[in-house]
Amino acid sequence: MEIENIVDVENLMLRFYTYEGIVEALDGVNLHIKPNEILGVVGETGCGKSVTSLAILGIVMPPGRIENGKIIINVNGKQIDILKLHEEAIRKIRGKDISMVFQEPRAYLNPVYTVFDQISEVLIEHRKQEFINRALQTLKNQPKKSTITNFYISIYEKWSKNPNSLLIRFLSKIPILRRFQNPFKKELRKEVVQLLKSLGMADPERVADSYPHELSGGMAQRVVIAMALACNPTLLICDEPTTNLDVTVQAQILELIRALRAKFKSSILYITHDLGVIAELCERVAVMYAGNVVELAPVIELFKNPLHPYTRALLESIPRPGQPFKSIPGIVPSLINPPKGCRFNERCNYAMDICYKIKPKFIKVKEDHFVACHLYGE
Amino acid sequence: MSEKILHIKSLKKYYPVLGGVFRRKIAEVKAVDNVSLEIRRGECFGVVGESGCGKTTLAKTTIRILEPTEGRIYFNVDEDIISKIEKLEQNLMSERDKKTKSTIEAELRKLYHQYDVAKFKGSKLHRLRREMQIVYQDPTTSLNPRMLVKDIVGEPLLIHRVVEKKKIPEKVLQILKKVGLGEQHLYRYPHEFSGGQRQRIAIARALVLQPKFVALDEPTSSVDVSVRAQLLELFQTLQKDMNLTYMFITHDLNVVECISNRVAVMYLGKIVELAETGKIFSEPLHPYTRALTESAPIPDPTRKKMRAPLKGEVPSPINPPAGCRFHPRCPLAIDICRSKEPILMDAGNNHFVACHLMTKSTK
Amino acid sequence: MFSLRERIQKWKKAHEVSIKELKFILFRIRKSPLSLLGTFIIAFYIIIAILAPILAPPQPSWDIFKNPNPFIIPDAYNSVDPTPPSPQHPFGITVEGYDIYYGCIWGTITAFRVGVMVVALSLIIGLAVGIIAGYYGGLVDEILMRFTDIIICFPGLILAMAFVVALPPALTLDAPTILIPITVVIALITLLQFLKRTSKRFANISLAITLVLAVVSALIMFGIVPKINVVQMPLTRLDKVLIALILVGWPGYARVIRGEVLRARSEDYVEAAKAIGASDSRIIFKHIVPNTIYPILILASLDIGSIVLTAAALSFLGIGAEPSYADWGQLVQKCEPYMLGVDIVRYWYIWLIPGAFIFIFGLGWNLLGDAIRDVLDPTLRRR
Amino acid sequence: MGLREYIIRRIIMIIPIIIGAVILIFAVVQLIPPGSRALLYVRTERDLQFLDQIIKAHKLDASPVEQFADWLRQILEGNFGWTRVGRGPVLNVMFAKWPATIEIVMFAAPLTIIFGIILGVISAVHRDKLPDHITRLISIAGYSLPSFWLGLILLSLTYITTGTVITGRVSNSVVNIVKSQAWHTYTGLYTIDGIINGRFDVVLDALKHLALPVIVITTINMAGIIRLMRSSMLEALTKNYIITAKAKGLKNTKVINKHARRNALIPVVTIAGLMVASMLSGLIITETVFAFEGVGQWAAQCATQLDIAGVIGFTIFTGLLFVISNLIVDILYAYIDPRIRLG
Repeated sequence: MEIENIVDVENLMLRFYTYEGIVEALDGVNLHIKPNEILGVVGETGCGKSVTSLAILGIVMPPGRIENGKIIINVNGKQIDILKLHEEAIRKIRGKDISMVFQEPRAYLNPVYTVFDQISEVLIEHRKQEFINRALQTLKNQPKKSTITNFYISIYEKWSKNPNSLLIRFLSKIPILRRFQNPFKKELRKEVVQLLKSLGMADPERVADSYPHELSGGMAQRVVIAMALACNPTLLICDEPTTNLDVTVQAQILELIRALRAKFKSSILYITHDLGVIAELCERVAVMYAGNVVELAPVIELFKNPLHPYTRALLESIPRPGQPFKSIPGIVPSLINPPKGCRFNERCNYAMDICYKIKPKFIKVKEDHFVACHLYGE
Repeated sequence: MSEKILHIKSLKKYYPVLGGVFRRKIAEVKAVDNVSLEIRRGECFGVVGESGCGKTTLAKTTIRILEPTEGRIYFNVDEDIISKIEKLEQNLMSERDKKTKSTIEAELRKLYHQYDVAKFKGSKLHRLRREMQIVYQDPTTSLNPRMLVKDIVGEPLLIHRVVEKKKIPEKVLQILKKVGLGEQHLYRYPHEFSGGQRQRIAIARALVLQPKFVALDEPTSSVDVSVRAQLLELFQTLQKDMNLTYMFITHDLNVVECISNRVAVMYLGKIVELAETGKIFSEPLHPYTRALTESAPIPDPTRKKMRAPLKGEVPSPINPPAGCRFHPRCPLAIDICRSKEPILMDAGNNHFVACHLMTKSTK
Repeated sequence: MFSLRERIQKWKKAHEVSIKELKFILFRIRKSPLSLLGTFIIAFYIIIAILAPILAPPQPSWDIFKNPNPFIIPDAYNSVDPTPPSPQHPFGITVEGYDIYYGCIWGTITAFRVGVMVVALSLIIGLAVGIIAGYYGGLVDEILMRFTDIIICFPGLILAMAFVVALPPALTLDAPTILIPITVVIALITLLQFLKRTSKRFANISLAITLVLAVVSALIMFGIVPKINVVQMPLTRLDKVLIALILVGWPGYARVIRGEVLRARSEDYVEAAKAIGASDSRIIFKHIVPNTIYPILILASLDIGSIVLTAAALSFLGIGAEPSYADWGQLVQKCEPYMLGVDIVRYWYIWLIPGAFIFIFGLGWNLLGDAIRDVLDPTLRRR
Repeated sequence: MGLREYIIRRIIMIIPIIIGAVILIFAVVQLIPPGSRALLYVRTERDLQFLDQIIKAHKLDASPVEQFADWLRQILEGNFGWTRVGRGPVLNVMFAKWPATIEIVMFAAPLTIIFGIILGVISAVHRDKLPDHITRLISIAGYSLPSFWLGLILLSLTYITTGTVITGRVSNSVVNIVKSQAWHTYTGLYTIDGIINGRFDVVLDALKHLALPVIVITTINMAGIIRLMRSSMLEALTKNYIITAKAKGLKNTKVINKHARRNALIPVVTIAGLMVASMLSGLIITETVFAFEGVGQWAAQCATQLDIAGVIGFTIFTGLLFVISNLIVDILYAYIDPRIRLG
C-alpha cells in the first residue's frame, strides 16, 4: 500500500517563532494522497491546511521552521523525502511534478508582467530542452532557407546540446542580438495559447498579452491554473481557489478541475472550508483541526457516519432549512500554548480524562478510514 | 401601527465614474437601479446576489449611510399617508394648469420633508439613526481597535443622550448579556476576542438603542461554519425579544434559505425575483435564480449534481447590457430580452419575477 | 474616591494597546544593534546638555542679571589666528578668540532647542492642515494640498535660505493683522455648523463670538480704536532660522498625516460611527486621531537630527546664529577665511570638532529613526 | 484613464503650482524693506546709483497688488535683478556658472542611483543580517553627514597623502589652455569639451578636480534611495506573487531579481527624479568647500552677502527645475507601471 501513494506526510511538526511566542501550527500531520484521485482537506481558519500544502512544496514562510516529520514524494518511480532534499533538487520538482493554485487569483499574479511572460516562465524553467528542439524542427522544415535561418539552425543545434550555455545566455541579454530567440518564443507562444484554449478561455490571444489587472476573477484563476498545469504535474494542490469567486463562476472552475483531472491523469489536493464543495468534488476527505488531521475517509463514508466528534459536530453545524441551528460551543484553542492531549478536548462532549493527557494517535479503524481519537483507541 | 414597516419606491443609487483630463463625469455605475420593495414588521427579508449586484449599496442607501440619487423611502409610515402621497403624485402628473400644480407640489414637498427618509437632513436624520442600524461583514475592521468594549457599545447611548451618563455602563452590560457576552468582557479590546465574539460586540453596538430595523450586511460570511450557526441562532432570538425587522444581505444561498421569510434575488442593480423563501428554492422562475440554486454546492455527496454551469461572468455595471441585463448569459434568451427591459410583475400569489418569458406564459 | 493605584490601573487599561505597541518597539530596538548605538548617542548628548553649566561654567558665572545669556561664548583674548588645543582650552580657540570647547558644550543645548522647537511647531501646523484636508476632502483638501505642494516644490535648504535672508529684523504684528484671520476662521466654523445641524447650543456660541470679533476689528479698521502693535518681537538671527525651518518643515508632515487620515477614513469603523450618528468632531478625535497619530508623532520626533543638520548648513553659509552665539554651525563657519588655502588643514580643529558634534548628533537620531520606521511600517511589521 | 489623459492632467496640474510658487516668492520678497528690494529691478551697472528713482518708478512702496503685476512682467522679460556678487544680471550670471554644476550632477546622479539600488537590494535580501546592518549604517551615516564636514575631511586626507589641496574646477595650468584661442568651448563642460578638442590632459585634470565633490554628493544623496529601495523591496517580497514564483520552481535569485526588483523599482523612480533636483541644496555647500565656480557657490556667496536679487533669482530657478523634474518623474512613473499605463 505504501508504494502507491504519490505523497506521504508522516507526523509533520511545524512551529512559527513569533514575537508573542512559539505558534505550534502543525502538530503531527499525517496524510497520504493516492495517484489520480481528488483528496479534499477541510477545516476551519487556523487549522493549518494552507501551511501543510506549502510544506509539501517545500516552501516554509519565515518565521516558520519544520521541527520533524517526513514528506515522501513518489515521483517517476523514486521515493524522496522533500525535507531532506537541498534547494536545487526541490526546485526541479516544484512546478513540474507538483504545482499549486491559490486563493485570490489577481494577488498571486505579478502585476507588471503579461500573462504570456508568467506562463512561459514555467515552460522555460522545466521544458526548455523540448522547446529548443521544437524550434529547431520548425526551422529545419522551413521550405526556403535564407542565410539567417541556417545561422539560426546552427545556433539552435549548439543550444540544444547545452541548454544553459554561458554564451547563449550572454547573447540573449544584448538587445539586437537576442532576436535569435524569436523562433523559440514563437513555440512558447503556441504552447501558451493552446493551454489557455484548453482551459476554456474565450479569446486566448488577447488574454496572453494582457496584464493581470485587466482580467476578471474567473479568467485570472484560469491563468493561474494554466500556469500550474503547464508541465502536467502528477499532483495539483488547490488552496481554496474558488472562495473569492461568485457561485456561478465557482461552478465553472469546479467543472474545469474535474475535467482536467481526467485529461492530465494528475491527482488533486483540494483545500477548502466549504463542506458543499467537498461533497461535490472530492473522493476522499481529510478533516483538520488546530494543526492536525483528525479524520481521513472516503467522502460518502465520512458524511454518512463520521467517527471523530469534531467531524460529527461540523457536519451538524451546517444550517439546514427547518431544523434548529446546532453549533460547536467554545472557540478554537490558541496555538501559542495549546492544551495538552487532544486539542479538541474542551469543546468535545465525549471528552475523557485521557483526552486531557495523551495525544490520540492516527490509527486505521476501517478500510481506508483513519481517525485520531481515544474513543477508537486500543 | 401599519403591517409594513418599510416602503422603498423606485430607489436609484448611481456612482459617477470620473475620467478624462478634467475628471468630468464620463459614465455612471448604476449600483442600485430602480428598486421597489416593501418589508413587513418583524420579518427577516433576505437579499441574495453575486458580487457587484448592488445588495450592499441597497442596504446602506436604505438606512441613509449613502445618499440615494433618486427614489422614496418611507419608514414607519401609515399606509394611508403613503397612498395619499401617491395619489398626489398621480394627479401632479395629470394636472395641466400651473397654479394647482404648484399647490400640489408645495403640499408634496411638505409631506416628503416629513415622511420621506431619502430627503431627511440634520436633526431628522440624527433621530432616524436611533431606529435604523447596520451590522458589517468583517468584525475586525468594523470595531475601533483602540476602544474598550464598554466604550464601543456605550458610544451610541452617549451620542443620543438617551440615558444619563451614570446609567450607561448598566445599559451596556444589559445588552452585552443579551448577545451572550458578560461582565468580564467590558474592559477588553477587540483584538482580544475571536471572530464570533467580535461580531457579537458589533451586534450589541447596533441594538443598544433598541432600533426597529437592522440591516445585516453578510454578518456571517467572515466567520467559520461552527460559529456561523451560533450567530444565526442569536439573530433569531434577538428578533423575537426586541421585535426587530432584518434586511439580511448575503451571497450564501444556504444561509438565506434557513433564516429569511422572503428572499429578493438581485442581478446588476435590479431585483429579478422576489418571493417566499420556500417558493424561491423549490420552484425558482427566473433563469438566473435557477442557475444560482443549481450551482450552489450541496453538502451531501449522495445528491451529486451533474449540470452545465452558467457561461461567462457578471458584466461590468458601468455599461450594463441593453434590455434584460441577464440576456448575454441566459440560456433561454430570446430577441425581446435583448431589446425590452422586463419589469418586476406578480406571476401568481405574490411571487414577483422580472422576466418576459415567465410573466407572459407561466412555465 | 479612587486610590492612586486604582487610577494608574485604569489609565494603564485605557492605553493598553499603545503600551503594548511601545513594548514591541522597545523589544525590536533592543534587538537591532544600530538602534542601540543610536539610543546610546542621544543619551550621551542629553547628559552633555544637562551637565553643560558644570562642564563649561560660563565666565562670569551665569546669573540672570549680569550674564543672562549663557549662550554667548566669552572671548578668552583677541588672538589673531586660532591656537591649537591646549589644557585650558581642550578644543582650541577660533580666530576671534572663541573657545570651541565652550561653544560645543552649550551648542548641544542650542541643537536640542532648535530641533525640538521646529519639530513641535511644524507638527502642530502639519496636524491641523493634514487632519482637515484628509477628513473633509473635496475643495478644502484640494486648496490645502495645492498650497503644501507649492512649498514642497522648493528644495528645503534653498527656501529656508530665502526666508532667512528676507525676514525683517523685527516682526511687528499689529491688532488687525491678528484679529481679521481669527474672525474669518470662526465665521467659517459657525457656517459649517449651521450646514451640518450639530446641536444648536454650540452653534449659537460660536455665532456670538464671530459677531463680537467682527465688531472689534471693524472699530480698529476705522481707526476709532488705535492700531496698537500687539506683538513687537525683535527677531534674533536664530529666531529667523527657526521660523524658516518651520515654514519649510510643516508641509512634509501635513502630507504624511493627510495620507494616514485618508487611509483611516476608509475603514469600516468610521462608517459604523457615522451610522450611529456620531458628529464629525467626535469621529475625528475619538476614532481617526487615536489610530493614526502615534506612529507619526514618533517618526516626526526623530527628524530632529536632519533639522539640526540643515540649521548647521545655514550657519555655515553665514546666515545662521550670531557670530558669538554658542552654535555648532557657527563655530564651523569660523574656518571660512581659511577655506581656499592650506591653512584649512593646519587649523583642522576649528571645523573638525564642531563638525563631528553635528555629524554624531544627526547619526544618533537617524539611526533610531530608521529602526523605528522599520518597526512601525505596517507592511514590514512581522510579529 | 489611459496614459495620454494622465500626462495632460499632470501638465495642467503644474500651472497652479507654478503660479502659487511665484506668489509665494513674491510674498517673501514683500517682507524685505523697499530699499533693498529695488535691487530686483536694476538692469545695468549704472542703475545702481539711482536706486531711489527705481523705487518710485516701480512703485515699490505702494500696495503689493500693483507691484505684483509689474514684478511679474520683469520676471517674464528675464530681468531677475542685479547681483552684486556676480556683478551682472542674475540670469546671465546663472547661465554662465551653470555648466560647472551640471558637470557634477552629470557624474553624481547616475552613481547615486546605481549604488542606491544595488545596496538597497542587498540590505533588503539579507534583512537583519550583517550586510543589512552595514549598508544601513553607511546609508544613515551618509544621510546625517554635514556636506561641508565630509568635504573638508576629504580635502585634508588628500592634502596629507598627496601634499596638494585640490580645489577649483581645473588647476591653473589648464586654465590658461582653456583661455587660449585654440580652445573652443561647445558645452562649457570641461570634460566633454576636452574630448571634443582632443586635449585629454584637460579632461584628466577636470576629472581629478571633480572626484571629491562627486564623492561627497553621492554619499549624501545615496541614503534616501537605499532606504526607499530597501523598504519597497521588503514590501514586494511579502507579496503573494513571490510565493507563486517560488511555487513555479524558479531559482531564488531569479525570484528576487526578476519579480521582486521590477515591482520595487517603480517607487524608486519617483524619488530618483526628485533627488536629482534636490542635489542642488547639497551643491551649494559642496561647491563653497571645494571652491568650485558653479551656481551653488554663487548662491552661497549671495546668501552670505545678503544679496537679495541673487537669492530670490536662484530660488525661482530651482523651484521651476524641481517642478519640471517632478512632471518628468510622474510621466516616467505612469509609463513604467502598466496599471496606470493601460488605465
